[in-house]
Amino acid sequence: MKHYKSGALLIIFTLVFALLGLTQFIHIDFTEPNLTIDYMPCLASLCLIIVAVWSCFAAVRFKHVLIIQVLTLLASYFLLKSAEHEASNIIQFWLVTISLILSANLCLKYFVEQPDVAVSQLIIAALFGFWCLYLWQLIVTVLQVPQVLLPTPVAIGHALITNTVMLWGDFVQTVIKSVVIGYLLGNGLGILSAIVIERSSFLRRGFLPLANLTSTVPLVGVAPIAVMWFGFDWPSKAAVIVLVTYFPALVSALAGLQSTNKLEQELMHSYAASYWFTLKCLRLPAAMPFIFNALKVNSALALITAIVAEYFGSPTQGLGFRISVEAARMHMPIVWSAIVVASVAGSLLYALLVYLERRVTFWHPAIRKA
Amino acid sequence: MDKVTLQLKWVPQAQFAGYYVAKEKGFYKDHGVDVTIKPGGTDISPVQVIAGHSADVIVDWMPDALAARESGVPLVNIAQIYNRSGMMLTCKKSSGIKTPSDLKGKTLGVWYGGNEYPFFNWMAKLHLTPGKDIHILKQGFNVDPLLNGQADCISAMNYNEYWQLIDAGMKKDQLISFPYEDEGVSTLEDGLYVLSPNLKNPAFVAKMAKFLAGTFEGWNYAVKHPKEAAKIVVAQDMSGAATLRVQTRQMENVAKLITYANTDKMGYLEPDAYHRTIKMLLNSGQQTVIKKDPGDSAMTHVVWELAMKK
Amino acid sequence: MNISLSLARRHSIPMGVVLVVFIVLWYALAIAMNASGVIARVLPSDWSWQDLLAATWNMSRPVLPTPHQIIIDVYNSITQWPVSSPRNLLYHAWVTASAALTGFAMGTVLGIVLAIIIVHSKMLDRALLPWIVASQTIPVLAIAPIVLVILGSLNITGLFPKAVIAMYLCFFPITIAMVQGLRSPDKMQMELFYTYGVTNLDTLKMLRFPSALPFLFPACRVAIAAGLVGTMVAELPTGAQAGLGARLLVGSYYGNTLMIWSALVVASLLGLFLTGVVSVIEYWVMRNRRIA
Amino acid sequence: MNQLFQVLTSESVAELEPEAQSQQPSRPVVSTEKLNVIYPSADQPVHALADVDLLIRKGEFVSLIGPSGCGKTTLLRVIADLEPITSGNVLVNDMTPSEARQERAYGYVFQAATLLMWRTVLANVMLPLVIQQRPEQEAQRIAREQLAKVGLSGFEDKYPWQLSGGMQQRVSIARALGFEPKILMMDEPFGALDEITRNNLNQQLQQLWREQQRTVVFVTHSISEAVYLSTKIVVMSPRPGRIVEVIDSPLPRERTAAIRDSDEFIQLTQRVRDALSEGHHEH
Amino acid sequence: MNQLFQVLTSESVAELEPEAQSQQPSRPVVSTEKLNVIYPSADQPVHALADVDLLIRKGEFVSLIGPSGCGKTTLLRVIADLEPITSGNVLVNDMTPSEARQERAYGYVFQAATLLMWRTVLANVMLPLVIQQRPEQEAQRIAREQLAKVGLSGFEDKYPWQLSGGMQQRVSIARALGFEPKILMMDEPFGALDEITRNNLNQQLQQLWREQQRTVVFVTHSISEAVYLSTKIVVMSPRPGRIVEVIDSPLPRERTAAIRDSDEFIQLTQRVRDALSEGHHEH
Ligand SMILES: Nc1ncnc2c1ncn2[C@@H]1O[C@H](COP(=O)(O)OP(=O)(O)OP(=O)(O)O)[C@@H](O)[C@H]1O
Ligand SMILES: Nc1ncnc2c1ncn2[C@@H]1O[C@H](COP(=O)(O)OP(=O)(O)OP(=O)(O)O)[C@@H](O)[C@H]1O
Ligand SMILES: Cc1ncc(C[n+]2csc(CCO)c2C)c(N)n1
Ligand SMILES: [Mg+2]
Ligand SMILES: [Mg+2]
Repeated sequence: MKHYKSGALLIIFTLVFALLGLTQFIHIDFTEPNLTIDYMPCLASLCLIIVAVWSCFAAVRFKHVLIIQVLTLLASYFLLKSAEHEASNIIQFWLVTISLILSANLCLKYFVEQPDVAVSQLIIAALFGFWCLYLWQLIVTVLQVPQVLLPTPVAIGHALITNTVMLWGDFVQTVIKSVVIGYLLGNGLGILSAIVIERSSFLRRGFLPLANLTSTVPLVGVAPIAVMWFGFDWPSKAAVIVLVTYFPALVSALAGLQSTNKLEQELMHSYAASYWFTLKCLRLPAAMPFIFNALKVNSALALITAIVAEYFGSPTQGLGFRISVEAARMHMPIVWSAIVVASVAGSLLYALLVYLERRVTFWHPAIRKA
Repeated sequence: MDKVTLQLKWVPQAQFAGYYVAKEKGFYKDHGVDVTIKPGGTDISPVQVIAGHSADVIVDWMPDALAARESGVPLVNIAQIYNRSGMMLTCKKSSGIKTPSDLKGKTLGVWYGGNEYPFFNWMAKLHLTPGKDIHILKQGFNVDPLLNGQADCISAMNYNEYWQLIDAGMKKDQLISFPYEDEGVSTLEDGLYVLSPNLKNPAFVAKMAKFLAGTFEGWNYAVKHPKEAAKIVVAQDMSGAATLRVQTRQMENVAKLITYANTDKMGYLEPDAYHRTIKMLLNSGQQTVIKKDPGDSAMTHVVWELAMKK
Repeated sequence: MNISLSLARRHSIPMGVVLVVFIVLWYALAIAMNASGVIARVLPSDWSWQDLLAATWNMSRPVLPTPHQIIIDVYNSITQWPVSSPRNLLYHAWVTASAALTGFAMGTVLGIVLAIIIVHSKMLDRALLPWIVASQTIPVLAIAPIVLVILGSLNITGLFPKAVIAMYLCFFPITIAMVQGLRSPDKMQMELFYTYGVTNLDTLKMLRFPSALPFLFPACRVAIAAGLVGTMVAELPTGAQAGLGARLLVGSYYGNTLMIWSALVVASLLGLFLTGVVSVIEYWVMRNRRIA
Repeated sequence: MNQLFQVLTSESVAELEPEAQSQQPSRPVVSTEKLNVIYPSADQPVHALADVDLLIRKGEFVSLIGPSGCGKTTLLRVIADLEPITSGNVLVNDMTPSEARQERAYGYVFQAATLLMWRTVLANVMLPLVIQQRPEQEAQRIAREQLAKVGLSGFEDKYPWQLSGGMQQRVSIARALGFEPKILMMDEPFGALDEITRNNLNQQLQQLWREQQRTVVFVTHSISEAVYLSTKIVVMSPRPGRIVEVIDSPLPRERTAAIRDSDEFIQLTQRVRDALSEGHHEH
Repeated sequence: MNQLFQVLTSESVAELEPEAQSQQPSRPVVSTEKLNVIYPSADQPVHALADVDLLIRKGEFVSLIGPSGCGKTTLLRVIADLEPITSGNVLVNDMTPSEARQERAYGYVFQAATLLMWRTVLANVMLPLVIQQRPEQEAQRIAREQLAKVGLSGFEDKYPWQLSGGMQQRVSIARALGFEPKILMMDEPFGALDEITRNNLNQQLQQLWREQQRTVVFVTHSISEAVYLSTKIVVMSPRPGRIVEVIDSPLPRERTAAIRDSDEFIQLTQRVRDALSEGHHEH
């Protein structure tokens, strides 16, 4: 009975809204004997009603959740189809939409209760993203938002497919050249400096407060200057990225190197271990969680910085270039497809780092627990 | 009093002096309109603004406006302020460029953001393929690439960037410029555009006519009194970067582009110029600006005629 | 207070040395970077090296301005114009700060609310968190004009759209830190409250939130700095309206490097000031907690 | 009316004469029947408690003792509704543990003091009272009283980190006593302290318990602690966790420091040790 | 030649006949003379050790016992060159502590196990051997041997956090023993464990010490632990930290579990307790 309780309210609301929506789509015109029906929304509400009724009885099994999910998807398809023609009966339309959202929510809830965490985590995030995109599509179509303001996800997807070659070139220019090089250099230098500075308390005391101060400086502001100094191609972007990522890497790595507790240091001291051995076997491993934190923060920062820097001057390629140029040409789907490329690249980099972090700092309590 | 919102394309500068003058000197009020002037910026597209119904009328360049039409924003030109184009390519003489054919193998700074179409048209005419024969940079809206030796030529407006180079210490004889007007690739610059569905509404047309009348009066005044116009513009600049000397000079140069000022053809869009621009955009090299000839649908004289009657 | 004083004393000499080295390097770099431009455009044909030094350090359109030029420029702009004038950098700092603070306030509220929701709902924890992370990989500068136009079409203009961009950057560190913080009470503390038979709200109020405070404040410092960047980025596309971002852009537009650097310096000072304010609030709120 | 009177007198008699009470069994507070707790696990489920039958009466001081991992903590947590049971029955005051928890029947003292760093000592002790929405004034009064009882008057406005470990633990005891829970549960409350402080606290706890007539369930590793404090010692053994022996203490309710040297004490200690090692060798 | 022979035989005799050794004093390993340690402090310096004179001979098992804050840890740390001294003299094997440390004379076992979480149990035990640049093969062999001795064979490839607290502490003991330090220093190594595991480990430690003939300096809070393990018990008292009494144990070197019930054991326990409370009341 537990699964029933958790979604009971949702199920009831789904049913009520779907029923309300359904009845309203059948217009009975008393002056004329024949009745007209908006078929698509009717089918949508029917699907939703089935979902709601089924949910009352279905156990939390993968099979059942799948069936419910498929029905909900069907409903969403019908709804979108009717929106494309015209949403004649706007209030009823939104009633069905709300019940659709509720049953989508229901599906997600069921997935959460799945025992296999790793799989359900992926499915839930993906489904949630899907529903957000769906609602975006729906709202933009129904409210007839001009394409130059906000394109639909379908248009963006289309632009993504038709401009693959161009976007690939931009990706190479921005991500492979500017970001990867700047990111590796910035973080590498930051970590190396941390190791150097850590040895000298004088440098540590002199540098650390200043390095900390830089976190309050809007460093992207140097982008126009970097373009002036390092030219229009990727070196200027890489330079800004180095600057932006250097200090967080330095500060975190330093904190990490100093995070070993006194006992561990004294243990090494009592063994008369050399500095390099202590660094290799104690300080660096202990610093890894901190370093990975900086790497993760920096990954998003590097990408955004590269794109900002391209606004101030670039060769005729690059994601930032594409976004600004196509925005001016009012090709918003292309703009958004470039944004998609950028954030997919960023998310993948982030995911890669999370994966590496799990491998490298497997011993850390926060990761052990998960 | 009718309310009108005008979206400019760029930061407050003498390029837009006429509108500011009309507002400050009360010409708009005299004609019974209350005008709000929204300054623009690098990435504020007036087209987006008007599509989002945040402006009634925008200042735009014709290539940009026609491209927007194809993206589904039905812009129509109701008046053309600038009869001549101020855009040009300015090169360092030391790079050895004397004629357009010398551009081969050089690095050229180009303004994007809707301003790149005439350039590509020109290159197509010269049979220079971007990326192969010439190297192109997306130039920011400043002249540093030329000063720092990063480009051999840069895009410049003859009323603005050219003088920035001079202010930076370059001598006139160190520079050579190729005005697009002379190269036969000029397109129509600052014009006033509205959404065509609005024109079906007579009240809107009347309102716009009043607005045009005020605008023309403002421009006529600005052309005659460049110093005063510059003062008004500087007062409008919230960034505190505009200076009187620069803006006065810009106003004087802008005046040369408005050849119809203080005539009864002020603001009149010559159909010939309109069609010439369209023809150029239809075959501007690899960069397709517009694919379909809009015919006469992107222009109207209705509002202008109504304005001139007053 | 005593501790921070002795801390300052311990740090002042090393910091001073590092700063001096930094400034010397700066001046040296200024010579190197400005020399070619100076030789080409400023100096007469027969120049000595003293002329070169003087010229490179006082160039009017330098590639790299020197510290004293920047300081003088900032000082002049602050002292020679009334605070309400667009030529006074304090005016621009205020414009930026007000949007950044509004955005920061909205971002903090949003961040905390999101964190509370995530901590209490297993579903949203899994559904929302990955997308919150992904949202931060969307380039702000790209969406800033879009946001400005969309909000503009809803008749929302002025400070608020900038604040929305700032909020977009602010809420993330706060959400992440608060999720961590709200989960930081150890199992025993949670069980203690459980044995009292308490509601979720009470646990939130009396246990989770106070435990999250040490996480919240550092995140606030990060967030307010991010909010400042967000506001400045939002000011770029709007061009020549007021604000430090606009100064940056206009400086770039007029090729006025000094203007860019001054804006950057004032932005840094503003960032310092704002994080300082957060730190003071933190000190005040946390004065009764153990100093780690 | 007559009945009521009888009840009243019998209760007050019990309070006045603790000796009498230990003879005549008072009503059960906790009773478990065939209690099983199995922790599911990837490789092999852990049988933490197997067929545990336990009866705790009102006013008893029950110690759970046994080697590491024998399920002492688990048993305590089951009673306090912190752990679900796999099979069997648990009744607390004739309710389920969950209901008893909702009725705020438990005061739980953990191994560490679990004080809230941001609250003063007084505010910490007031915490459960505030949650029960007692009036501020009353809560303060009770908290001060309890603090006085554990010898911490004058420390009300200090913060937990300004106290030593032993003092912190006393604060947490005061907190658990303050809202007069029907059952006081303590899981190795003195595990982290040194012997001398520990003996001190044992003595104070003994006194408090005697004065206030609470039912206490107490987990410890220390045989002498268990013997010194308890009226009933439950010896457990691991894998699977079960009760080996329940030893009723022959010692008087009131225990002085001197009692540690008495023969009875030493005998009882030995008996507990035997029971323990028996459980240890069994498997 | 003759001399050398004599030395060799006398050493081997000592090893074969532990009894004989305890009679005939072997050479001093640690000696302190008028040792003072004062911790500077903002308000008032803490006199952690005052005029401590201590002699530890080869093969002895010395326990330091005393109330919290009496300077046990400080004394241990001074010997191990972890703390600078304010005045006085310390000699370890006729060297300064720092030289002795460079010669890797110390194995130090802290209260917490201090294992590196990112190394397997085996790699943790190999750590000091790797530092001494022993060949990989040999280091592995020794580590496995030591792990077997503390009863952890089969756990070589586990990570520290996969073991219980007691097992972790045993790993850290194996680590300290592995590189055959001349002196084994242990600061409350069993403080975190329960009585039964603790007794077990005590027994194992006793056995190891007997077999390997190490010199051990051991800090503890538990009187019975000190009595059970030591050949010499150093009772300390605080403010300022100093030695109250040094008690030589009359118990035989080999100690079984049964010894805990012997009269000698109980007497010795009482003696230590008296010494302790004397130190406690003195100030
Ligand atoms: N959450 C859990 N999941 C799986 N096994 C558990 C869990 N909690 C306890 N156990 C196991 O259950 C058994 C009993 O544990 P419990 O904590 O009750 O022992 P204990 O007697 O309190 O031991 P200790 O004296 O060490 O505190 C142990 O074998 C333990 O490993
Ligand atoms: N780093 C330090 N700075 C200042 N005072 C210290 C420091 N370390 C120890 N002390 C003080 O020195 C005295 C002796 O401390 P020490 O740690 O040696 O005691 P201990 O006998 O080991 O106590 P415990 O049984 O609690 O571990 C204590 O009063 C302590 O407060
Ligand atoms: C209507 C109009 N359209 C486009 C531009 C863009 N543009 C062309 S040149 C230049 C630099 C300023 O002179 C800029 C921004 C403009 N200014 N006005
Ligand atoms: Mg336990
Ligand atoms: Mg100690």
